[in-house]
Amino acid sequence: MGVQEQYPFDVQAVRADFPILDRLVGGDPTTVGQDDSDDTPLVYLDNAATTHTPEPVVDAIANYYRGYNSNVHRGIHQLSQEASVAYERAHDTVADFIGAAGREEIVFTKNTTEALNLVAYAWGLEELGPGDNVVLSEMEHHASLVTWQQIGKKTGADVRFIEVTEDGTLDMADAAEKIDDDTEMVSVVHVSNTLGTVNPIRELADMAHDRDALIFADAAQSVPTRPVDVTDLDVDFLAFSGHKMCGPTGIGALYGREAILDAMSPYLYGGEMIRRVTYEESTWEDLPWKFEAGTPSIAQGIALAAAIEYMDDLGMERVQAHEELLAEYAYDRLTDLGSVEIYGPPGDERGGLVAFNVDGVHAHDLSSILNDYGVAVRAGDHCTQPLHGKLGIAASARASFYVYNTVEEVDALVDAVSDAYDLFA
Amino acid sequence: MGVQEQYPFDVQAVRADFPILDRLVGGDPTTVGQDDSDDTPLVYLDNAATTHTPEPVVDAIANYYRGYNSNVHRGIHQLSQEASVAYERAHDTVADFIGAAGREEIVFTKNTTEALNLVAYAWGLEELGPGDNVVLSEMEHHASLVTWQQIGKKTGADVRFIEVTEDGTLDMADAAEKIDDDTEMVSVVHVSNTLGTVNPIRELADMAHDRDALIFADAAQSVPTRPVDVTDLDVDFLAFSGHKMCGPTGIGALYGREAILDAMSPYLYGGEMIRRVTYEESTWEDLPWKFEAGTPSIAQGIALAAAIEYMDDLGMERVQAHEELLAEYAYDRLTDLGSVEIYGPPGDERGGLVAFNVDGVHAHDLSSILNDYGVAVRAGDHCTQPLHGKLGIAASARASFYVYNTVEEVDALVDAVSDAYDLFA
Amino acid sequence: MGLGSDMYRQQILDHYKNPRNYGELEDPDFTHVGENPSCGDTIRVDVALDDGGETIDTVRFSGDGCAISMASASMLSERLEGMTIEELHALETDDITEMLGVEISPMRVKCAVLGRQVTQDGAKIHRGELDPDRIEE
Amino acid sequence: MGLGSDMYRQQILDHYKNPRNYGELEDPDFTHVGENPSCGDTIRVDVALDDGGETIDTVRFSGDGCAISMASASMLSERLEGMTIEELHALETDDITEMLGVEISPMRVKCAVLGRQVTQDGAKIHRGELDPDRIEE
Ligand SMILES: Cc1ncc(COP(=O)(O)O)c(C=O)c1O
Ligand SMILES: Cc1ncc(COP(=O)(O)O)c(C=O)c1O
Repeated sequence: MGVQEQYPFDVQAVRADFPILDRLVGGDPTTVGQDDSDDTPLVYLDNAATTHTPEPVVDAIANYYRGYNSNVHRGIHQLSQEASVAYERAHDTVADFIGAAGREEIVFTKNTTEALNLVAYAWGLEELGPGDNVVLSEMEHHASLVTWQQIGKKTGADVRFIEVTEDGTLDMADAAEKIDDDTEMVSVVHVSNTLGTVNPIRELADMAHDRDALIFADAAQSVPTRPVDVTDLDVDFLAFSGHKMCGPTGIGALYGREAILDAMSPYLYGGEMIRRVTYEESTWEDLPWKFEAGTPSIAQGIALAAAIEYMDDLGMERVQAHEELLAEYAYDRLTDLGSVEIYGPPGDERGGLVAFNVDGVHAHDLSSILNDYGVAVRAGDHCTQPLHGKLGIAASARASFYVYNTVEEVDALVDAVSDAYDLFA
Repeated sequence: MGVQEQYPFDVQAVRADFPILDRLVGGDPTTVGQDDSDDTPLVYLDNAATTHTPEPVVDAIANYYRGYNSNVHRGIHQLSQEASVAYERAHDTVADFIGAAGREEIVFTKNTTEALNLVAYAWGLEELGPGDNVVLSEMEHHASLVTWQQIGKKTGADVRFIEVTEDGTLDMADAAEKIDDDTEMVSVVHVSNTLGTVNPIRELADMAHDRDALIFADAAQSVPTRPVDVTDLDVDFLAFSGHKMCGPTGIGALYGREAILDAMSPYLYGGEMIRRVTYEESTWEDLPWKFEAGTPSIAQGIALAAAIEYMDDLGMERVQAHEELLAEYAYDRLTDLGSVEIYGPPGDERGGLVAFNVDGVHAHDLSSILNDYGVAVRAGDHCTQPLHGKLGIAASARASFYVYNTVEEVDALVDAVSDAYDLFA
Repeated sequence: MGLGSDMYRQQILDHYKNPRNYGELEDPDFTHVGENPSCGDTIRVDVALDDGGETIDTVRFSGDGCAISMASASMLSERLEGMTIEELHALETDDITEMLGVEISPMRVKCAVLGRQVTQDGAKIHRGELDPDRIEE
Repeated sequence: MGLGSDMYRQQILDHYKNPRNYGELEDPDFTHVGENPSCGDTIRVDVALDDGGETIDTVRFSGDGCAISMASASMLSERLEGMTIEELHALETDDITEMLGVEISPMRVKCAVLGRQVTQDGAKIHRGELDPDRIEE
């Protein structure tokens, strides 16, 4: 039986929702958008960086601007009412999707990075001090690693890193040691964007809570690719970005346990987040608006809800199955080439991405050559420079999959990798 | 000669670019988007809150998602190159539009509010302390008022307010007193979103610089409505929002003088803003990327550039003339009713908005009744609660104009106001 | 035409222009003030109890606000007299809009229920069931 | 097919696989190391001068990086010998891409010019015209 026959949904039908997948590339890279010099079909395998946007989501954006664009919250006129209803409901959609209690627990941010910074500033600067520690993992993305590192420097708190083992998983014995009575926060990536490792967040949450610490799950790579439930994971904070899950750029979400968000001081100040202001003093709005200062990303919030509906229709279990199918297939085929080193756990224990290097070919050269075959992969440090340092490499190439990718596209990747190897051999 | 004949451009042609202007309202306000129960033509006069989005801007967004959606900066593949070129060029477009030296001086933010907070956090927390003061005006929007007030509380710096005179302008004698040798920052709104006052930013900049203080112009209401040049104004920082000038929600820009931005520490931490990261230490990217952590609002940045091109085609002098024409006409007609109190300077000395109250009619009731006539105005405190307190009112109604508004729409407003007065008399 | 005109039917305007039970009580059993910050509406309610504190005897309200909040408080004040505290607490948003006899647009519901909220909060504080510092407005 | 295949023409691959002037000098007049953080490419250049310090006598380079940066450094090292310092500073990005004989895609330009940048910076530091702490990479 071909691998294709195991697809958990109709991948060709999904592809039809994404006009960008029909693009040709290969021509002048300084012309924005397809032009006459483009002649090679696109094989887009850079989904861990950003995913494409299906027509229903593009439509949600256009419908907003063409139909009921307005500022929210305070307006009595009808357009403002409609925009408010849609924008506020988008918070409910996110809450439902990840198993939060309600919109009070969902703060819209620019992206995962801002969500991490929000907690680091609003909670970290207040709560951390010398003697305290924050526990991360060695596979953190810069979004969490640099943020907590710098908040550590500002507050005097120690920042520690749970070690990554040879096989690319977290050393849980080391976790049990690093998380101690002085730990205030454990901030760990759910699915690594470099190794593809799926970390045991619930186990880490239990460890953190046993020590009265909080836990923040960086779910930038997990919420888009599998069912995620904040209650099951028992996390205090969790964050993800819309642009990695069929949504628009410029929107992300922070989940926070209501009691914790409630006790936190605001982060950004301005309109919409206040209750009463005098020249001397201010008081704050209810959750989640207390954390959403200024005119919010209204169209993007509404489009994020549309993206979630799109994903929900596919079904997150099926999305996960599809991711795993392609990851395992790619892992096996790349391994068979003999000339490829893959980082992280085996093919059947990882998220839908594969980071690797080819003998004798620098990752940047590889990516340039693959681009010539229409194959878009990311090459670089994937915002995990320290992890790359630990692996003893400066860069790697990464192929990452999403709901519209096919087995044939993985084949195209593997053929191109093989040709690149030959070119340099 | 009818006022219409003085239009500086073809307003009907402009209107054709905005399909939302053809909407009917008046039906069920909990249905999002037009439905069968909507039967009244929309008269949208809430432009100081947010403006509508012309087709070329909606198209710029859709073209991005359908044609070259990709993460920026680090990608070698073609889509990433195209997205990077477009996103980076958008910074140049903004720089050109406001007379900045180049993209190094333009940081994209979520909105004006975030731009103010960025400077308050990254500059204010470092530079301010007891004995220092920050000088605002009594007509500041909460975005600047609450932000500096809270940074003042965190740092011990004094926050002072230049008084607003009876006629709604700044008391410049008071400014000369409040700005003193201990002043580190003067942060003043360029065009007041409540009074319509156009403040003498250049004069304030000279006062600030004479005392070695910096000046931040809140240009949320000025950049959308008139020519603004940071070199002429001689400001150190300036901020505005895309959604108030035909652009999308979720994007704003901070201008900062290069030498000052360069000396500032970063604000948000994460990917794209770093150069080198180890587990212990990080160094930062060049300007402006140092201040743009995480995946940026790519589609929104590109669409902001499209909005600027749209405005530039109309010509900002002409946009200003159109604003002034409608403001003066509305001021005169509302004054003629006899039952209306308008706040701020006379009709021929203000930006394109009029905030007012009608004898015997609460602003919220007025807005509800106007909505019934299809007329969308804002009612409330317009994020200037302290100024409303000074004016001795809890709320006001505000009609604000943009490039697609007409004299007939002002007439519709005035007729509805007159009916509302009669209803309550 | 939408909700707006409906919202200002004769009865509402009448109660707004001629509020019933407007004023203060000399010796109330409880007094409470609340506001709706998004409107700037403020309402004070004075209540005198009867029947060992179980029934509402007299109500006076005062304050400043939009027609919806003022008319609603005025109409409510007439209903409240003779009601038990239990019945007061059972009053839901739907009961208020039914009392007003008009559809209330979503952004104005907070105005419509302000009088009820202030009275309920006042009663709870009087009985020690609510900490005045913990009121969500 | 686009730039990629072009970019790896025989000459580039040859210089990458068999870099000329690869190594270090025992007693260079100046040595400088630079990197392209977005790639992780690092290049060290050792230069011996002649003619009272005005002309480049010998060049060696070493380091680690992609084919574009390594081949470019290798080809440049051959060109540099005999050049004056003034000529070195006159080298522009276009001169480098012309030397490479292939079109360089925009995201790879930084790789292509790394060797030139390191040599120019090294020469400026040697003459006291550049503060090593103020280098923009
Ligand atoms: C004068 C002024 N400053 C700041 C802002 C805040 O803008 P935003 O909500 O886009 O951050 C506004 C608009 O609400 C404004 O009118
Ligand atoms: C694991 C992980 N965390 C955080 C981020 C940052 O996401 P964003 O750039 O959307 O803020 C990413 C993606 O780049 C990621 O893969």
